[in-house]
Amino acid sequence: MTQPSSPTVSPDTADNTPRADTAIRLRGLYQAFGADAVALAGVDLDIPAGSFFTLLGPSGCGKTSLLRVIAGLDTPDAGTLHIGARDVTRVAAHKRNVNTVFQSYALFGHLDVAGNIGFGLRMHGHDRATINDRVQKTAAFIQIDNLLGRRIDQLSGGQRQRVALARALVNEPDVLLLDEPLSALDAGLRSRLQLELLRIQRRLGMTFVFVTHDQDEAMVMSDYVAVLNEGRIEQVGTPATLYERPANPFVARFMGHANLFAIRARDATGLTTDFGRLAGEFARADHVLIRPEIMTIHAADAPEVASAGDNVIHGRVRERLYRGSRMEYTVAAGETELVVVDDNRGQGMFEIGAGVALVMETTGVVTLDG
Amino acid sequence: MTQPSSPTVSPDTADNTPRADTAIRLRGLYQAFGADAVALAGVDLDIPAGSFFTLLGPSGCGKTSLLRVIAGLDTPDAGTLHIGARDVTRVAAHKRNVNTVFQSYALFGHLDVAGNIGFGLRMHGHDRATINDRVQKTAAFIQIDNLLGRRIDQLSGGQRQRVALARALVNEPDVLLLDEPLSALDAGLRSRLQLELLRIQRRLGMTFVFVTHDQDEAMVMSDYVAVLNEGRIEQVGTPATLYERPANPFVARFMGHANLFAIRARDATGLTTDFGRLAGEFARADHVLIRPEIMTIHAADAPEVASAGDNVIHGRVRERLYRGSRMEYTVAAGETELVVVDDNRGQGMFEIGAGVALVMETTGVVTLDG
Amino acid sequence: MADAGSGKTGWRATGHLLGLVAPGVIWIVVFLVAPAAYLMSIAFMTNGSYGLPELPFTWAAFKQLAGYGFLGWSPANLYVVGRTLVQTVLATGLVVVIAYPVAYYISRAPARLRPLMLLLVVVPSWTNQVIRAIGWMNILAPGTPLSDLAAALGLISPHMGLYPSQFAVALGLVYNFLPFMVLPLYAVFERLDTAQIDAARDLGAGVWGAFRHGVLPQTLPGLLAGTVLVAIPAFGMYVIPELLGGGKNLMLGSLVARQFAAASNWPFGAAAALIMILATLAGLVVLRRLGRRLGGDAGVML
Amino acid sequence: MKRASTLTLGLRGMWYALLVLLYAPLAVVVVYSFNSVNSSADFVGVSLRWYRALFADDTILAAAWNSAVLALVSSMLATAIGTALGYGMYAHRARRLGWLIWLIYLPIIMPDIVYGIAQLSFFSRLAAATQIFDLGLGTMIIAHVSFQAPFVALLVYSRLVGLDPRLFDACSDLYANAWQRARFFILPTLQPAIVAGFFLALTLSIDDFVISYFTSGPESVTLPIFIWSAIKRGISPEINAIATLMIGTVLAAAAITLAFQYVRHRQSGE
Amino acid sequence: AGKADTLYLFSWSQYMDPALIKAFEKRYDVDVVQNYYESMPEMFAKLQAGGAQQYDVIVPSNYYVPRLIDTGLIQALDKSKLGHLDNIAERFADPAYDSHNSYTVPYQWGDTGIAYNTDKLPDAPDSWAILFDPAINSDYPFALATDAQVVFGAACAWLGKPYDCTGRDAWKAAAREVLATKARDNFAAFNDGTPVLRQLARGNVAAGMTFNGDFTYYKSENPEAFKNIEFVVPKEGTELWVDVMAIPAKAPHPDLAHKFIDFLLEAKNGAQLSNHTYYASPNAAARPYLDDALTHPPAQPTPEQMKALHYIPSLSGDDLQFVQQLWTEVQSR
Ligand SMILES: Nc1ncnc2c1ncn2[C@@H]1O[C@H](COP(=O)(O)OP(=O)(O)OP(=O)(O)O)[C@@H](O)[C@H]1O
Ligand SMILES: Nc1ncnc2c1ncn2[C@@H]1O[C@H](COP(=O)(O)OP(=O)(O)OP(=O)(O)O)[C@@H](O)[C@H]1O
Ligand SMILES: NCCCCN
Ligand SMILES: [Mg+2]
Ligand SMILES: [Mg+2]
Repeated sequence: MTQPSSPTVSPDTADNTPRADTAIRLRGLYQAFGADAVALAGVDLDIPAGSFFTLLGPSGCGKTSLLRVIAGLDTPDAGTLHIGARDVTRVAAHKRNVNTVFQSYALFGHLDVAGNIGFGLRMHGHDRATINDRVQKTAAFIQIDNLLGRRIDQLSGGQRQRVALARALVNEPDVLLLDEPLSALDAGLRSRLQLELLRIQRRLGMTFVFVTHDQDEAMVMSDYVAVLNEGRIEQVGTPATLYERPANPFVARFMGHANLFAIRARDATGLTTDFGRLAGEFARADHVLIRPEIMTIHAADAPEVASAGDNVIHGRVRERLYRGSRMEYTVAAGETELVVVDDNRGQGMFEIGAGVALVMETTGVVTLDG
Repeated sequence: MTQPSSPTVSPDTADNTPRADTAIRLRGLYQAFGADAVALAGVDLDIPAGSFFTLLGPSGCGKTSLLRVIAGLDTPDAGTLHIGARDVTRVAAHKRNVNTVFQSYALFGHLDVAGNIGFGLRMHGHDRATINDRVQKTAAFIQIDNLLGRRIDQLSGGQRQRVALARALVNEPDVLLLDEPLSALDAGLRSRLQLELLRIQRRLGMTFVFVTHDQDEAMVMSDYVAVLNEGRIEQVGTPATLYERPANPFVARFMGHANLFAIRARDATGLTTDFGRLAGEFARADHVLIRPEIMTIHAADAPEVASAGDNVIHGRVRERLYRGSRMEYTVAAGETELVVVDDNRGQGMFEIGAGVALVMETTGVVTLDG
Repeated sequence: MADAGSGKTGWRATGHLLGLVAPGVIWIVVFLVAPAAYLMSIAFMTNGSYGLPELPFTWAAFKQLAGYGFLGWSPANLYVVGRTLVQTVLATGLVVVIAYPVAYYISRAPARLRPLMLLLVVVPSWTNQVIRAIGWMNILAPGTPLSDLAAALGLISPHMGLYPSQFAVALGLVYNFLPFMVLPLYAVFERLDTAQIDAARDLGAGVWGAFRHGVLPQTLPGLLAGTVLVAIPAFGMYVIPELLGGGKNLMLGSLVARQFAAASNWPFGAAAALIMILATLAGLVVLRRLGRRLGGDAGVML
Repeated sequence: MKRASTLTLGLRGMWYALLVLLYAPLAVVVVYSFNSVNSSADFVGVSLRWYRALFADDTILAAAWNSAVLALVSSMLATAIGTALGYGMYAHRARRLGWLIWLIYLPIIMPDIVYGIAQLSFFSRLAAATQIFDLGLGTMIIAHVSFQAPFVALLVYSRLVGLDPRLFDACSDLYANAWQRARFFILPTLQPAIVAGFFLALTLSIDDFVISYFTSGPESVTLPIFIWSAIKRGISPEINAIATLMIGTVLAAAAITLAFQYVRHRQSGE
Repeated sequence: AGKADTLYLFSWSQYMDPALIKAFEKRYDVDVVQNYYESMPEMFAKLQAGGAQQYDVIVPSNYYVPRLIDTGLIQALDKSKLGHLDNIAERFADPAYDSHNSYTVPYQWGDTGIAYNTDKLPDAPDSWAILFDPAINSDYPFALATDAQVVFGAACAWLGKPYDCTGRDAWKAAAREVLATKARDNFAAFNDGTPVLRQLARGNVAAGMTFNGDFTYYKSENPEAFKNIEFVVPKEGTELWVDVMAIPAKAPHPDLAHKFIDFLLEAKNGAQLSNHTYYASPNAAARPYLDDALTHPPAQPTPEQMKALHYIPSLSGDDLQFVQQLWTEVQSR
């Protein structure tokens, strides 16, 4: 569990740089629902203030449970939780300065848009004028001020998402929690709203804790990502760290790497794997990870292959998928298969069954344990 | 409306090569629901036997209407329809040798899996032994023979899809129609089932008419794609043809090209566009299309830029998205923006606001009318 | 305050639960379960010389119910049960036959007309059941056009009316319960998946096959819910047989009522009531089972 | 689609036939209430004499008053009790409350006649012993509430089950304490179900005859009981007149309901 | 409303002069609430089911008095509160059903006969044949009463036995006769005496069992509708009844109840009652004030008819159970 020192993705403008302090500090969080449903199995985590922080993991890994503990909707069985400097482990939800954007938004159907956005202020007993004013300002910021009089069922999915966001933001919480706010949307809307969410976070400089099970989404949006698995944190880091230096096979597979192989043997000159030998000097490890981008595909008898030196893998095209801008080949080599991507920059294609050679830059090869 | 002479993607094995004859011939199909809802506005189409043929288009363009006419579930207002050599325009659905896999599968909840698969055979009056036998064989082929006794509500989405497929295939139709059979599934399952469907089609050599509104899906799966728009066919061709040589801006945009620009002026040495000039000899046309893959991104002062010659576009990074294997940049140039993709092969990244140069291979630039 | 979403329990949660449900539970237990239990206990008491229950406990009332009385064995009670069952089945069947196409028709009507159409079906049941019976008494009495027509057709003897009669009872039951079948059927028709009809046709089914496999199975949950709402109250119906039947061919409800409201034999009446409840429960269990077997989700049924 | 027209025609015919079936009995009641003679075979002339008789009769006016009191009081009580019951069942649905459902189904499935007689025998015994459960408006209200409340509870419960459970979390997350949650979320959200429950209770009360009949006392005659005993005394046009007034009230209620539905529909927009 | 007290009167329908109620209300500044029944079994059931503590005055017929006393449903009268007891005619002073009028005071008396439509049944004899003989009425709807003993008595008389027949064989024979009659096509319904008159007027039935006074009352009220309706006292014998006033055991206002009974015992009030209902009065002192109509048939049967009139026997125990089972049987088949 490495905690990175600085984000790799820089923010939009200078004054919104993530603050150095910690917004949320979790220690030894444990939560179980009955004997065999352990949702959180001891979570330690520091979430830097002002960052876009993502909890990523497969379904049932404990993402929602963690978020609910932070929001105060559930009390953990063990462990402590600080928001800023304050220990809020036993503080009720409605007394925490944290707000949530729920998965399907959980907007109040009996209130109009303005009523929804102003709900938190109303509960805090603000007067009508203040509420109207702040609702108006927040709505304008999120660009939904023209919708304030609408009923919830008159809104589109994207509009609802914005209302849910405004309803949380208007309270100026220390931390905004977002539980898969995009998972119910179709692909087009989803990628538009990803961008919008990111821009809003950048402009406000507020800490966002974002939950998703989609690694692509996590990568596009986050300053930091924590990968969860079975109630534990597998790795924390920037998207690039997770993609390029996964700490273990679980993270590697979850980040979409198909070419992960157990190392059978290792000696001074290289490794033996399922697809054959790999020459070079590698650290002692269990697995080797070869990202598709570090390989190029060539005809078996192409001149580049001869000049490429040691690290060439020979194989046969088993399958190929045309994806417009690129072609995805599945190549059978040794006892296994590798996936390699070729961009369609005018060169020819390889037929299924054709013999090919994959040329690899050894510097891009990653070894990992676990 | 060009009809390609041969598929570019070759099939798995020799004997499943698409047959040269035409499975379905549509002429002048017209269908309206009331005065202003014209679903099919005159469709002429030949679907080659044995091909995986996809109808692609935005919602409401008439895909389902066309499929229903082929299935015989609706009768067209005008036009003719041949399946093989037979004119079936006025033949009732249950007398056509065509079967459909419906969007949400439309499985019969009151029958178990075996009952569903055997339904068509039962309606055709086959005896029990024949039905059992053929259901068993088809189920084995689709690898759901272990599910035969299950109730439909005990199946997962992917299993349902296979049952729906088996229910249609067991009748050995001349043509199998599939109406967005994958659109209800989540991304992971979807791409697995895409492959599976493709393999089944290849093994059977049957004509598949597949409907989708997802260009990625269409590209991955199809021998030929027909792009529909407002009840008309905009273009028919192989995926590569559509992607690389779209017939008009509608097709280009629908195939996911962001870099499409109107041509302002044209002279002997090049074109003037929104982002600036483009040198080279181009045919007279309205639009120019620059696919992201034909550009490479460089620092404004990089040596490659100086040596690249004329076709260099200077701009400034406006936005960038980290996608693991690649980085997607939006670059502001002239009065517009271009999208360019850089694969993450170890080189550095460009910060937002950085000045960059896009180097282009002019041979990849496409011009089009409309 | 217990969390509406959480499954955690504790003393405060228990207090919260009791605060909410206790009034309702106590009300029903004290004012319905206790009376019902008392009534059931009456069934096992001795009939006093003027019809009131007395100790000791005996089976006498059930013996009488089984047909054993001062006259030896008599099938009279079987007549009553048989008549009640026939009327129930007949009325339910007729209601289905009428409600099924009507519910379908409403579900296919333009969306803005549907609330009006449903309301038109339901409104008569907002009046009191006694008033609905009066209407039929007016229409079916001797000398009315309908009665004269029936007499002319030879369906009834001349000078007689269609009311009072078993026919009037059946008609009254159908009229009374029609809305209770239309509503659940409408609900299933409204979300009918027409793709299943297409699928059946696509797979070679003709009109009947498309209905049998594409429509009927989808509507079964509504059909069963409607049957529960119609058959069970029809089986226990009192007002309509009493008013439209002329009191000459008793049904179970009247048989029970008379033991308390006229003939005075409380234990016998209570025993008959017990049988009614058991028959109702049995019917409900059977229908629920059937519903589950036929794939309706549990929520559809009562 | 083009061939379905015979089917459509048949269905339309059936629909109109059904309307005749549904409304003919009511129409006949209305028409005969204006008949100047007491006969169901002949309609001799139009007259208001039965209405005059009606408004002159104290008993009928008292019965109308009793009906209104019974319906309104029982419906309000049942709505309060049923709403609490439905919400309690929902809020604690994680517990084993299956038995509660049977308690709620019991009044729904119990035949009216058994229901009424059970309460008659019970209350009359209780009254003989305690003098407090004398049959009358009180016992009628008690009886009505006992069968109305379960329906209200089911309506409220099904409304709650249809809600996103995260809405409750959203309340806490937006700083509402338990009371604020009840006041600003639960009650307003349940309002349509509560209103519907109240009207359902009202219709059930108005439709009931049997249970009222067996739990009524000398001074608690309601319109249906009055009409029933009038029928037992031989049907008369006066009864048609009372019935006509009740039908008129119901039709007015229906019109109002419909107007509300359309207004709501319009508000929710297309 | 607003009055000092309320008297709950539970009586046959169409059996009271509203003016008398008004007078009583006025004299004692009370309200009178009336409830009605159409038959003795109905009254008895209501009384058993809580009525005994809700009504102040009831008006049962002679044959139900012993069982009301037996079951403790009525209380002994406090004769000190009944100043006009002496007005009762001698014939009614010590009746068999209630010796020395310890529990009851006679109200009115009359007989049960047949009313029928002379247009539809022009040849009707003064006999139960109107109801029981298909040859007399083969086509027109007709009704029987709902009280077992009333109907069985009629069947007994028709079968040649006395109207007040007793014994299981007699009752079984009567039940068979009723069953056979019920099975006839033109049997319409079981209707009580007062309601059946309205059914007759409306044309719903052509014949039914009813009471002499009610018949006369309706006929005089509405001569047009009743012009074709006649009343006969069957020659085979029929019921003579005396209706009496009694106070339920737990009547809420026994004092007022006594006042009410005594009020009706007053000569003029007794006469006013009979003048209104057309039933004979058991009140000797009332005689001078009675209308002429009450001195001849049908209100006052001829001496010859008198001979054929019988009280219905008071039953209890197994005999009562037997008759009731038989009656349930008749209605169930
Ligand atoms: N109220 C509960 N009762 C019992 N088990 C629960 C409860 N809430 C969560 N769990 C269990 O705890 C584990 C973690 O659940 P959680 O909802 O946190 O997962 P998640 O990562 O949010 O999954 P998803 O992506 O599907 O939303 C799961 O195994 C789940 O079944
Ligand atoms: N039964 C119908 N009645 C009226 N209009 C219809 C009907 N069926 C289709 N249409 C109209 O015809 C046009 C084409 O519809 P169709 O269902 O074929 O589109 P589609 O391409 O399948 O869209 P989608 O991707 O949303 O399924 C649409 O404008 C639609 O509204
Ligand atoms: N209407 C009064 C009838 C009395 C019979 N005993
Ligand atoms: Mg979750
Ligand atoms: Mg479609």
